[in-house]
Parts: sequence; structure tokens; C-alpha cells
Amino acid sequence: MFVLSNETAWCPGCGNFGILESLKNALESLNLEPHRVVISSGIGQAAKTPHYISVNMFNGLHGRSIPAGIAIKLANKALTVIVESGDGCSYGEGGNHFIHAIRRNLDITHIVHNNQIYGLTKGQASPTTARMQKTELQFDGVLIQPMNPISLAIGMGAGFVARSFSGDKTHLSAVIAQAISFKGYALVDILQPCPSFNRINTFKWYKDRIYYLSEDYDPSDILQARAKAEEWGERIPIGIIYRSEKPEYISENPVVRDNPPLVDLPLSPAHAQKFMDDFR
Amino acid sequence: MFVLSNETAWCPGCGNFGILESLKNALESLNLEPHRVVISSGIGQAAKTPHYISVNMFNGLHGRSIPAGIAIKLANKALTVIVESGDGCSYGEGGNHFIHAIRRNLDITHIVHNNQIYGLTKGQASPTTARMQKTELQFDGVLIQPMNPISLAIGMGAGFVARSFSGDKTHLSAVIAQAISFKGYALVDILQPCPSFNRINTFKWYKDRIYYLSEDYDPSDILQARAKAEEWGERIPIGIIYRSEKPEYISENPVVRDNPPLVDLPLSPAHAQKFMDDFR
Amino acid sequence: MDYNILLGGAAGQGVETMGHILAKTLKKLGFYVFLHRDYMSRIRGGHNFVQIRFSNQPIFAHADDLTVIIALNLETASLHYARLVEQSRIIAVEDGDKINTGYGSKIITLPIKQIVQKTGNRRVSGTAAVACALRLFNMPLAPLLEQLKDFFSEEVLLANKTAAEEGYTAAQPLFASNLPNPWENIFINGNEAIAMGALAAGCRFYAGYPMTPSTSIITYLSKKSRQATILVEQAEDEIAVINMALGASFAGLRAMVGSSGGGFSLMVEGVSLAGMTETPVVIVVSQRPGPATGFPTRTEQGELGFVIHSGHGEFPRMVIALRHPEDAFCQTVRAFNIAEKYQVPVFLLTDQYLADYTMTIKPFDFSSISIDRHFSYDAPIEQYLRYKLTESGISPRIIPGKIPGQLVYLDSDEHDEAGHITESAAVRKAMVDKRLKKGEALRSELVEPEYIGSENPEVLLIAWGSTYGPVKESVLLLNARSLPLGALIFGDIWPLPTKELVRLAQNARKIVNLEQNATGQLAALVRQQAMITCHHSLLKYDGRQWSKDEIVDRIMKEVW
Amino acid sequence: MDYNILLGGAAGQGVETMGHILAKTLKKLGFYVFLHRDYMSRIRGGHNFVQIRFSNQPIFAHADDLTVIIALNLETASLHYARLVEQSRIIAVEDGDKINTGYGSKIITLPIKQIVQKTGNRRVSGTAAVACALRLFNMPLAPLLEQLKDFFSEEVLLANKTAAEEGYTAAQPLFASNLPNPWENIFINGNEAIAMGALAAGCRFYAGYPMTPSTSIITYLSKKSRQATILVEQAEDEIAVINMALGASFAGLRAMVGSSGGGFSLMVEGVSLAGMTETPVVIVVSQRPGPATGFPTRTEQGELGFVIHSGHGEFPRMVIALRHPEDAFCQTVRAFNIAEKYQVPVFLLTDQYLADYTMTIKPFDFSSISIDRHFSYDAPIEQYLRYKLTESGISPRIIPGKIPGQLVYLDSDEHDEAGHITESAAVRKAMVDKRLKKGEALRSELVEPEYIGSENPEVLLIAWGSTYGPVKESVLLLNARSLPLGALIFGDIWPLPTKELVRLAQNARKIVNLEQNATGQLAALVRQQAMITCHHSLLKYDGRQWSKDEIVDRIMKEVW
Ligand SMILES: Cc1ncc(C[n+]2csc(CCOP(=O)(O)OP(=O)(O)O)c2C)c(N)n1
Ligand SMILES: Cc1ncc(C[n+]2csc(CCOP(=O)(O)OP(=O)(O)O)c2C)c(N)n1
Ligand code: SF4
Ligand code: SF4
Ligand SMILES: [Mg+2]
Ligand SMILES: [Mg+2]
Repeated sequence: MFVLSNETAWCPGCGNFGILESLKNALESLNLEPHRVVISSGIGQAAKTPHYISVNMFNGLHGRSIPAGIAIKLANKALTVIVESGDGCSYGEGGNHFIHAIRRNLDITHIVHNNQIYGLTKGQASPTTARMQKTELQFDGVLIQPMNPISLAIGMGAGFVARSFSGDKTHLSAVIAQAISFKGYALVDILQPCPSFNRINTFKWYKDRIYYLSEDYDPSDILQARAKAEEWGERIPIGIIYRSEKPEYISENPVVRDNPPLVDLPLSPAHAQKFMDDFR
Repeated sequence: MFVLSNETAWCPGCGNFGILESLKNALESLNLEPHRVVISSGIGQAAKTPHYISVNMFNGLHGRSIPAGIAIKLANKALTVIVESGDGCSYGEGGNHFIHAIRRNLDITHIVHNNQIYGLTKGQASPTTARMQKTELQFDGVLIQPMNPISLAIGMGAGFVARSFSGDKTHLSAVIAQAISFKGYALVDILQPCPSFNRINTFKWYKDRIYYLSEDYDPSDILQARAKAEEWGERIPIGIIYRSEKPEYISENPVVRDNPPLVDLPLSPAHAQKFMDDFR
Repeated sequence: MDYNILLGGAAGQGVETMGHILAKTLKKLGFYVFLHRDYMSRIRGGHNFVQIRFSNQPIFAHADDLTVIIALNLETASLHYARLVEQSRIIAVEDGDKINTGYGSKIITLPIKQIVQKTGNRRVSGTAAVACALRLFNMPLAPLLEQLKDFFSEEVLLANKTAAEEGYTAAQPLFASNLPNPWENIFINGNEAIAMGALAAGCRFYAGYPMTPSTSIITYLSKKSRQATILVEQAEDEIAVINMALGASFAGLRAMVGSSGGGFSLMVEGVSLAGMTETPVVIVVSQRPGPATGFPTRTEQGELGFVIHSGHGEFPRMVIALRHPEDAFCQTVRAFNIAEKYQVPVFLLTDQYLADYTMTIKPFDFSSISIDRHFSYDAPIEQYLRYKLTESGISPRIIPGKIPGQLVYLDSDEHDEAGHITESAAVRKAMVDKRLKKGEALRSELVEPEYIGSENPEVLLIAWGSTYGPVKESVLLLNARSLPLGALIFGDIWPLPTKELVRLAQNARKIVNLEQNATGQLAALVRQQAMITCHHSLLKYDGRQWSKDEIVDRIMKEVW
Repeated sequence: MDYNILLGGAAGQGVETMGHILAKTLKKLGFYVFLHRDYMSRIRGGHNFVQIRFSNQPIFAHADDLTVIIALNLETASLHYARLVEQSRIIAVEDGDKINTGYGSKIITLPIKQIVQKTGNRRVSGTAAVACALRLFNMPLAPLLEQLKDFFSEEVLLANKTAAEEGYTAAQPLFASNLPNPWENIFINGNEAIAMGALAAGCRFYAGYPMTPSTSIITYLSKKSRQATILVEQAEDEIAVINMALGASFAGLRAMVGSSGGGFSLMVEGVSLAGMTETPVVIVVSQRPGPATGFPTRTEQGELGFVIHSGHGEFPRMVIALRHPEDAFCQTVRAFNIAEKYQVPVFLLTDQYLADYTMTIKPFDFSSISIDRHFSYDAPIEQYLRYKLTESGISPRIIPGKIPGQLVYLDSDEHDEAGHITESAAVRKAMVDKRLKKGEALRSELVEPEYIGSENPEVLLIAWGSTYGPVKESVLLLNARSLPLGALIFGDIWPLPTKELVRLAQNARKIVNLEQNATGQLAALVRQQAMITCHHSLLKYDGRQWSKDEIVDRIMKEVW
């Protein structure tokens, strides 16, 4: 169903390949139709993803994948909308949209290829680059603390917060599928090696540290989730860290809720004529 | 020392008056000199504050008080820099600067007049307006969840996170003074009635709900702090909710750390001549 | 007859409300009414006022000369006293003792203490004053009492009615008023007219972030959102606003945004995105004096050059300057049709004056409106190419999600016909040519500026947008004095239609640009696009709108 | 002699490194060297190349004709084969079998298998090829071996040296090269020159957010930040970038920012803030083809109109188009002085071509630089007024925190002399006049465009910025053919200096604008500011820089 392109602009060994394939698996496992799926992406290496898979694409501006994605979903609630971009795009330039998208809790899936670096612009620190890591711009190392998107999302009240790893396609496919199925804003932060520019957080670095949340981990337990969210360093949990149903935006907004998809409504100037009475 | 203006553009009964006075008290209690204090503010009713007190002022753009404030401090570390603005300015338009300022942990004090509404533009929802509250724009009530700036700040790793109330000047003055004394980014979120546009969160509404953190509350206990941060509704804790020393930016950045205030350095073109060797 | 009442006081004293009550009363009586707002950027205190001009003949702008001042505080009287005409009155609601004796017999002091005592309400003085004004013009009280019902809740209605009756008896008729012939009209301001235009055009998505003087557009639309099925979103910032609109438009909705200069500044990267991705969008830029925060509640035409050049890179766009409320309605509808036909951003330039003045006009004509969406999903599609190269430069547009097997790829990078990133020099060139071709085609839509004045003007004024009303009236006044003058007032302004301009310029002795800014942006545009240099500039940039009187004055002094 | 070597391959194959090694080797030999980059927006794969032109006479641009192609992959040879001149060679590092036999005797296939075997390193083929090229030009190997030390770590140095020796023996001298007279020079690109200018001018604060082609400025400055005591901040977004710079400037530092069109779009509200608050700042706009993301790694002059009009409201600014690396250095220093003298934003317009090409030039002259900060804290101050109305429009500026009792109030609202919010029409007018007066005064700083060519040109080319090199060379070429032509190349471009233009235009038969964009933005500006219409436009907008050969060609075809 979902066809992948043979040609990408990615480097050999890049984690993006695993994410692309897992996305395809997830979409297929959910039996979605390509023309009813839209990916809104920004600019960066991660943001090129929708070019390589057969779904609709809004490949907009760096940092702005979220607002476009939100509006696409609002305009046509029959579509499955995925917002997909890099850590720089999602948490740096797009940080304000990120936090406010969580508040809105619209039914979109936010996939972040978190390689802890700016890939496309050749290796500057991203908001998730580790303290003191040297980069192509921070020659003496990064001086500010990295953002923990998992705790931020949980702190802001997100209903679905997951972390996965590009190196485990089975896990990642399943997490993405669940995120898409979740009714509300769902964050999937994906550990993704960038062999070209991040020589610290390599495949092996991640592989050595990740562990899977146990079967009996209860993602609806907020206290446990907060504690898990803080785990980073020697051991990094992957899986659905927090999950709870919250009022989803479409089910709250009468204009979208009580109508067919807005794109399906016919337009007629005469409909507006009645409002003229306001000015008489 | 710090002179207040007799004339303001605020409404009678506004919480801003209490904040202005408390700020003055705090500055005086710290024995600061007016010309060595700078307030960077945005646009809004809160953001007019520095016009009414005798300190240096950078009254910039809506939402942008933080980056200007950061740079002022970096340029002249001898100054006391306060960033002061409204909830809309700080958490809405300026949301991205807010989260990244926390990461940076520069020694500035961020005072937010949180009236849970956009005052100057006449009563639209701010990021902290309650769910289902009706406003001058959200006629059917606000549909998205309010932001909890306290949990967000703690989740992002802020070192000093406090809440106070414009109606208790003693408490507020003390909190502001402590925030200014704190070495690092310090957030003071102030509950502030806006009698003109927020008819829900009135003086009485706040007064009825606030309670003071007890003497034995340990603000360095992150777990407790996270729990306190979530308290909102019937009972609202005020005081220093979280406090812990983290590496402050200036002490990490050799350019600022190892030099006198940068404004004090003499300039000479000849200093740069040595870099010509890079191109030979 | 042509009268002008100023009603002023501090913010929070009910200037707005009382002004609208008075204006609506006059409207109901059948007058042509023009209400102009002057307010400060604060919620309480300061000095705000409205001016209500009315006549039994059509009027198009506010005026400077005052017939009556309704002074809700003393400051109002002293600030505006100088503008009173010979036969005129000040209606004051403060204690008589405090009032400047210099006003002499012009002053009417209402017995406010008694009225407050009688009504038990301290906030009714404005109502009493308005009623008093009606009496001065020898008009009936009943229509006012009727209006009060629309504005006041049950609780305070009676008190206001009583106050009106008291105020009405506090003066004697002084000015002659012939009641006009009844005509069907609406009383609407520029922002409401834009909002109505959007609803008529089938706009289903409006995103905004509050910013004076654009806010009342989103406010009105939000009020109607359920009834009109239009999604109205207040976003976290203006960057989200424009990117949301583009997302909605991509998905198939007619989408619109609005802000003023500062908020629009944050949108210009999105404007460029609209240009590159060929996504239709209508953008209202409601001007106020800049730079930066500037004069939030005042007026200026400072963004013409900025809007025409906004956004990085080169791409076609259309800019329409709105001239009056009826124009605002029609052009808004047209903007949506043009945006979708050419798949370009279309700008509506308005300003605080037009946003906020309210006037009586004929109800809008809905029967003549057509909605042309220019979707091509009826045509059989082989492989859909979002950016297919065509003769006209316009590629077929489909709604994503509607046709199994067909995908829409929208791309902000330079792209090939399918919408995929390219590095090819040839493809780049083809795509630039394609986009610019649309700009050429768009010229066929241009409407020439409206001309008002003598057939062979010796002096040709050129103006644009909201100065329409004052300029029109001043031209009529000067023509009445037999001065051979005319004014071309631009609505469509980018691309600039130049035919009429070139024709009239040929025989004009003097060409004068009249603008509400300090640098003469229209004059610069006309130099650039028509190679015509204005001989004189009339510029005003103190945040207060040109009035007809000021225009006449300065033309007589500087031009003639 | 004037030779041109192209070295190409996929991203990640070391095209950049090998290109620089070769260029630096030639530089050390005393040649005039010009290295031009052409690369894709990707990290691995695709096709990237550099062209290294060298001569024993001064050169100012890249060229199209190729003497040698060094093909790190097969694609390189096939893509550029057509541009080879008659006597020329392709140095290929792939297996001989796979190579197009059509290349005939032009091909030199290096024995890469053996070299790899011998060195035990698979990545040395580029070094072998470069050495082979040197041999073709009959140059010594030693300077290359010297260069290798600067670029390779100990571990791989030996392997590369061995490879160089092997490559050197793989060919015989073919082209005549006269070693030039030694001259003192530096090898620097436009962005490095800007960075050096900033350091020389005493810039102490640079904020940025990575964006091609501006990134190398922040990268260089960051490398030097400790040594030069300049604070270099990567911010969360471009909005923070500009607001940080203004904060730093307010506090008393010289501050600079840089981005390309998209990132700059996000700064324009801040530009307006600089205008209103009269805060000096230097803004580098490094152009790339737009709109939106466009062509990230390619070149265009698309932002002239945008930058001139960027930001809402009206305020003075200066825009300088950089023409070549030496100009970049000098103008950057000048920009800081002018920004502080007039308290305005000053823009430096550059583009990917100039940002990325590296050429040999004389070392910068530091002795002639002066830093003029125009602070007035020496003067006795009664009550400090940040926006004091003065004859020139320029108010005294002090550093906050330095003078007890004196406070600095900076305000983005319209303000009075002290910096407090005003609602007054009169104050507004005075403040607008004050700001615009500075714009008038600034005109005295203008430098006329550089003129190159015949004394009485029949054809007058006008151009701006980075086309300087190609235009200069093409004019010299055409003049050598006795064609009476000249080119006026603008550096200062807003306000536009028009004296020379008007003078030369008078007698020119044809005026032709030559630009790296699709709409002719300079031509539009010249129409507007000098009332001069160009007769013909030479426009290029495929993302690749005009070359001298292309210019000559199109002038002969279209203009003559
Ligand atoms: C407004 C703007 N600023 C900067 C850029 C340049 N830019 C493109 S991609 C990128 C960083 C990408 O990093 P990330 O989002 O982490 O993606 P990655 O390449 O690592 O997958 C930047 C800064 C841009 N395109 N637009
Ligand atoms: C870029 C921009 N967008 C919008 C505005 C309009 N605006 C001014 S103040 C304000 C909201 C103020 O709310 P808040 O920050 O909560 O301050 P308050 O007035 O409530 O104290 C807005 C939206 C602006 N000045 N600039
Ligand atoms: S630069 Fe990094 S993220 Fe980008 S494709 Fe290469 S390895 Fe992947
Ligand atoms: S509008 Fe609200 S916040 Fe602003 S001054 Fe009035 S009461 Fe205070
Ligand atoms: Mg990344
Ligand atoms: Mg507020």
C-alpha cells in the first residue's frame, strides 16, 4: 500500500531509514489508505521523510509543521494527520507550537526524529544535545542544559508520550501505530543516530542504554511516568511512558464536532445574508 | 530610592498596582541602585510596569522580553536584570523563549503578571485562562487546557520557581527579592486579578484559594515540588515551590565569566589583526 | 443639514456605548450617519471620544467642525472647545461650578445630581446627555428609548430611560433638522464588512492573535462561528496563525488571517511559503502607526511598501487597499476568488480609521456574489502533479484525501512538477517562470482606481485606501468652488493599474499624492510603476485621520 | 595563463577538502586563485563540485571553461565534460573499464587499486588526483605535501603523502605555467571577510540560528570567541536572535546578526523595533533562492526589495550590498560605525556565491580602521533623555548602568523624549520627523557605485553586490574587443546614490540591468529613485551564479 522511494538524500547508516520503514509498517498495520493520510513536516533531514513515502505531504517551513498539521486535521477530520520533523525543528524553532499543541490535544501524531543535533545544517547543537558535547558550532561544548521532551510533554499535560528507537523497527512500528490510534495529541520521540554529525549518541550508545518498559508498567500512573521521564543517561526507558485519555479537541469544538469534515460543506453566499440583521 | 510614578494607565483595582509596589519594596530591600537595574518588558498591561518605576527600561516587543533581557545581562553582568511581562506575553507569544530561557539558566528574574487573560487587547483567553471560561473572544468558553507554568518550569529543569499573589505585598516583595538574589533563572508567577476582563479569577477568587507553603516545606525536594505544582483549583499554594542550584550560565561561559562586564572592554581593530593568519 | 456631535470621556466611562446608542438612534431616524472613533491604548482613564456626524444627504467621512460636544468629563470640553462652530453647544454632566466660565452660553449643564438621585444609578449621565442632544436637534425621544433596550440589561434599563427623559427636558430645540427620506440601510464598520465578506465568500477558517485594530474581525467571526460554520482559532502566535491558514487552505478550505503591522511582520515567512507552495490565502493587514508597537489605537497607511515586498524571494501576490465599508465587503469576496484562481496570497490593506468608523450604507448585495473555487478534481487525472507546468502557470488543484490513489505533495523547497525537492537549474527556472506567469495573468483582474472630480483636472490628487471618504468629500467641496481638481483613489494597488493614472496625468498641471504616512509610499510606487513623479506630497502621520476640512485647507494653502 | 580545474564528486567524498588543499597549494605557489563552490542541500550523495581557477594575473570570478576535471566519481566527468576546452584532461579515480570511451585521450585513469593497496587507505584517491593535476601543470609536488599536513591528522598523513606521490607520477606535464611573482596575500571567502570585519569593528555580540549560506559567519566567530572576546550565541529561533542583538546593543555592545531570507523573515518585527527604539544593529542577509525554503545551497539576489522595506512602519535604515571579500570586510566595519552614528539598523546584503567563494586578495589594512561609537556620556548630563529632539535627529546615547542617577528608557511604543508612552499627535509628529531626519543625514555617508569600463559608455550595465567579479571581468573582456561599454556596480544601495548613475545614463544609448533574480529589483529601485528606466534586463535565476562567459555571451546576443 504505502510505497517507499528508493532514493533518499540521507547518509548511509542514518537512523532515518529505520523510522521511515517503521512508519510504513505502522500505517499498513492500521490499514490506512495512502490518500487519506497527510504528513506535515518542517525542514531538516528528518523533515524530508514524507518525500519518501506515498502519502499526502505538506512540507512547510522549518519549525512550523505543527500549526499546518493542526489546521489540516481541523479542516478535514477524516484525514489521519502526522506531524513529523527533527528535534531542532520540533523543539527549537517550533518550541512554542509544541507546547501549545499539547494544550490543544487535537488528534494528531507528532513524530520527532531526535538525533540530538541539527543534521541538515551540518552539526550544530539542538535543544536535546547533551551538556558539554562538542559540535560543529559549540567548539567548547554545549553550555545549556538539554531539554527533556518527555518530561516537558508530561508536565504540559500531554495524553500520549512515548519514546522509541530507530534501531528497533518492531518496537517503533508498534509505538507509532498506537500513537496514531490514540485520540488526541500523541508524541513519539525517537532516538535516532546521526552518524554524520553526532558522534556521541551513536547507534551503539543508544543500544547500550535503552531498555523496554516492563509488561506491568502502567503508563496511566502519572507519578511513575514522571519518574520514568527523568531517566536519562546510563539507562533510557523506551515505550509508552505516559498515556491517559483527555478531552480531545475535535470532540470539544462544536464547529468541527457537529459537522461533516469542513472541506465537505458546500459554500453559498446566501447563507451569510442573515447576519446582515446585526447591522440594521 | 526607587521612585514610583503617580500616573499609570491601569484600571482602579487592578492587581498590577500591588505588583509594582512589591517590586519597589524588593529592590529597596536588596539595596540596589536604580541605575544598575534594568527591566526588560514586552507589550501588555503588565509590560507597562517599568514605565512607572525609576529603573532602566527596555520596553520591547510583545512576547520578546526574554531574549532582550538575556542579552542585556550577558552584555553587562554587573546589572540586575528583570524580565517582566504578562501571561500572554510570557507564555503565549513568548513561549519559545520561556522554555529555552529555563534551559539557559542565566541569572535573570522573570516576573509574570498572570491575570489569566489578555488585558490590553480587551479580554481574550491567555494560555492560563481556565477551561470553559467565557471571554471576549471565546464566547462559548475556552476549549483548550490551560498551561500550568509552574509544572512546565519545573519539568524543564528551572532552579527557582515561585508563585505569589498581587494581593499580598509582603509575601510578594519577599518572593521577588529572593528571586532576584537567586543565581540563575528565577520564575515568579504572580496571581493578579484583572477586574476589567477576568470576572472569574477575581481578588476574592484568589484570596479564597491561596495558602502559604508551610515553614517546613522543603523547596529542594523535587517530588514534593512536582506534586505542589499540580495543585490548582480549590487550593493554590503560594511561595517558593522549587529551588535548587544549577550551573548558572555566566559561570559556565568563559567569554562572560573570565572578563569584566563586556561593555567595559575597550575596542581596538588591531586586536583582530592576528586572526589574519588563519587565511595565509 | 450636516451636523457633528462629539461625545468624549475617559476610557471606561461608556463613550463607546453611548456613542453607538446615539448613532443608532439617528440611523433609525433615517439619517446618513458616520461614527468615528478616537481612543487610547488603555482600558480606563485617558481621553477617548467618538464623533457622530449625520446628515440627510450622503456623507462619507468624519468632519472637524463640531455642532455639539457631549462632555462626560471636563477635559472633553476643554480639549475640543476650539472646534465648535458658531451656533453650537456643550452638554456637560459635571458640576456646574467646575466648568470653565469662558464657555459662556454655549454650555448646558445637566442636573446630574438630581438625575442620579432619582434613578439611583451613577452611570446614567451619558444617557441623559444623549437625550439632551436629541432635543437640541428637535428630534423625538422614542427612538432613543427603543435603542436603550438593545444596549442595557433589564436591571439598569429603567434608570437609563428615566435619565433620558430628564436629559431630554434639560434643553430646548436649537438646530433645524429635516428628517430625511427613509432608506434601507445598515450601520457597519470596515472590520465588520470584512468579516461579512469572508462569510459571504465561504471562508471556513480564520486564525488570528489579538492585535488592534484587526481584533474586531476575529471577534465578530467568533461570535458567528457556530451559526456560519466557520472555524475561528486564536493561536499561540502569528506564526502559527499564518501556517495554520496555509494548512487549512491546502486541505481545501477558504482561509483568512488578519493582524496589524507587528503581527503581520511575524507572518512574512509564511507569506513566502504561500508564494512558493502556491497556496491561496487572504491576509488582512490592518494598519496602525509604526514602527514597532507604535500607536496601537491610531491610524496610518504605513505598510504599503512592506506588504508589497513582504516575504523573502520572488512570487506574485495581489494587494487591495480597502476604501470604505462597502468596498471592504466586495473586495473581501473578490480576494478569495482571486486567491484561489491564481493560487496566490491576496492582501487586504485596511487601517484603524476604516476598521473602526461605522457608517450607514445600503445593505450588501448577496445576489451578485459568485464563489469560484477553481478546483479541478472533476477532470480525469492520470498522475496528479501539484505543480504541473501549464500555459497559464496555474496548476490543477485538488483536495487531498478525496481521490483514491492521488496524492498531493506540497513543498517549500524548490520542487519539480510532482512537488518533490529538486536541485536542477532547469526545473528551477521553469518553476520561477511558472509562478511569475501567474502574476502576469493576474493583471487581467485589475480594476482601475476610482476617479472623482472634474473632467479635465488641472490638479490631480492620488490617494489610496481609507482616505477615500475624506478625499471624496474634499474634492466635491473644491469642485463646488469651481476648482478643476480630481482625485484618483486606488483600491487595487499591487500590481498597480496605471491606465487611468497615465491618461489623467497627461493634462494635469500638478499631481499631488495624499497619504496617511510620512514617506509617500504611493508616490514611490507610482514613480516605480508608472514613471510619474508627483509634484507635491500631502502627508499626515500624527495618527489622526485626514479630515475633509484639513485636506481642503492644505490644498488651498500648499497646492493652489 | 588562466586555468580552471573542476573537482567533483558526491557529498561526503571530500570534494571540499581536496578542493581547498589544491587551492591552497596554488596560493602558496603565488598564483591568484579563485575557488567557487557548487553543492547540494544534503550531507551524503548527490553531486557537489568546486572550481579552482588560477592565473598569474589578478582574477575576480569563476569561469565556465575547464582545463581539467578531477572526477571523484563517474558522474562528475559526464556532467561537466562539455565544458572542457580543447587542450584539457579528465583525471578519473574509478576503474578504467567503467569510463565512457567517448572521452578518448582526454582521460587519465589513476591506478587507484594499487594506490589503495599500497597505502592501506580507501580515501586517498582525491589526494592522488590533485597531485596528478599539479603534475599536468608542471608544478612541484612539495607545496602539496606541505598542505596535506594542515588538513590531515597524523594517522592518515602518510597514506595521503604516498598517494600524492603516486598520483604525481601518473601523468606528464601538459600545460605551460609561469610561476607568478610572489605577493603577500590571504585566501578568504565572503563570510570569513564579514566575520573579520566584525572582529575588527569591535563587535562583541553575535547571535544566530544556523541557516545556509550565513552559517559560516557564526561558525568562524564561535571559533574565535574566547580569543577575541566576542559572545556568540546560538538562539532558539531567529526572533530571539534579533531581540538579543537589540538587548546587547542597548546595553552598550556592538551587536550583529546574520541569516538568510527565511530566518531574516522572522526578524523583521525586530528590525522595526530597532527602527523605533533607535538601536544600532548590523544585520547580514545572506541571500539564497526563495521563496520559502527554496534552494538552500544556491545563490540569488532576491531580497533587495524585501530588505529595503522590511519591518512595519517607516524608519531610516541603510543597506549595503557586498561585492567581494575585501569589500565585505571594509563595509562590515563601516556598517558598525554608521549604525552607531545614526542609531539605525544597517544591512549587509550578501549571497551564497560571495559567502562561499574563496579568493586570494591582499591582506586587510587594519591601520586605516577607526571605531566611532558616538556615545555621549562624556558630556555633562542634566536629565538624560534617550529621545531628545535635536537638530540632526540624533539623540545622545549612554550606556545604562554607568551614570548614577541617569536612567535609559527604551520604548517600542511611540514615546516622548524621555522614552515614555505618548498619545500626543504633536509628539508623534516630532518623533517621526526626528527619525526620518536621520535618514536624510545618512545620505551624506553614501558612496557612489564603482564604475568599470569605457569613459563614454554606449551601453551602461548596472549591477549590484556579488555579481561584481563576473561583471568586472566581462566588461574588461568586451572593452578589449573595443566595445564601448561600462558597468556601474552598486555597493551602497539604500538610500540609493544616484549621481554617477544620472551622469552616465545621460549619454548611454542603452542601459541594462544585470541581476541574479527574476524580477529586476535593482531596475525597479532605479526607476523609483532616479526615474531612469532600463532598456533591457539581463536576469538569471536558476540558482547558479552568472559567469563572465555567460555575461559576455548574453550581451553579445541580446544587447549589442
Ligand atoms: C527559519 C529557518 N531557520 C533556519 C533554517 C535552516 N535549517 C534547516 S534544517 C535546520 C536544522 C535541522 O535540525 P533538525 O530539525 O534536528 O533536523 P535534522 O536535520 O537533524 O533531521 C535548520 C537550522 C531554516 N530552514 N529556516
Ligand atoms: C506581535 C504582536 N501581537 C499582538 C500584539 C497585541 N497585544 C498587545 S498586548 C497583548 C496581550 C497582552 O496580554 P498579557 O501579556 O497577558 O498582558 P496583560 O495586558 O494581560 O497584562 C496583545 C495580544 C502585539 N502588540 N504584538
Ligand atoms: S546528517 Fe545525520 S540525520 Fe542527516 S541523513 Fe546524515 S546521518 Fe541522518
Ligand atoms: S485591563 Fe485588567 S490587567 Fe489591565 S489594568 Fe485593567 S484591570 Fe489591570
Ligand atoms: Mg536533528
Ligand atoms: Mg494577562
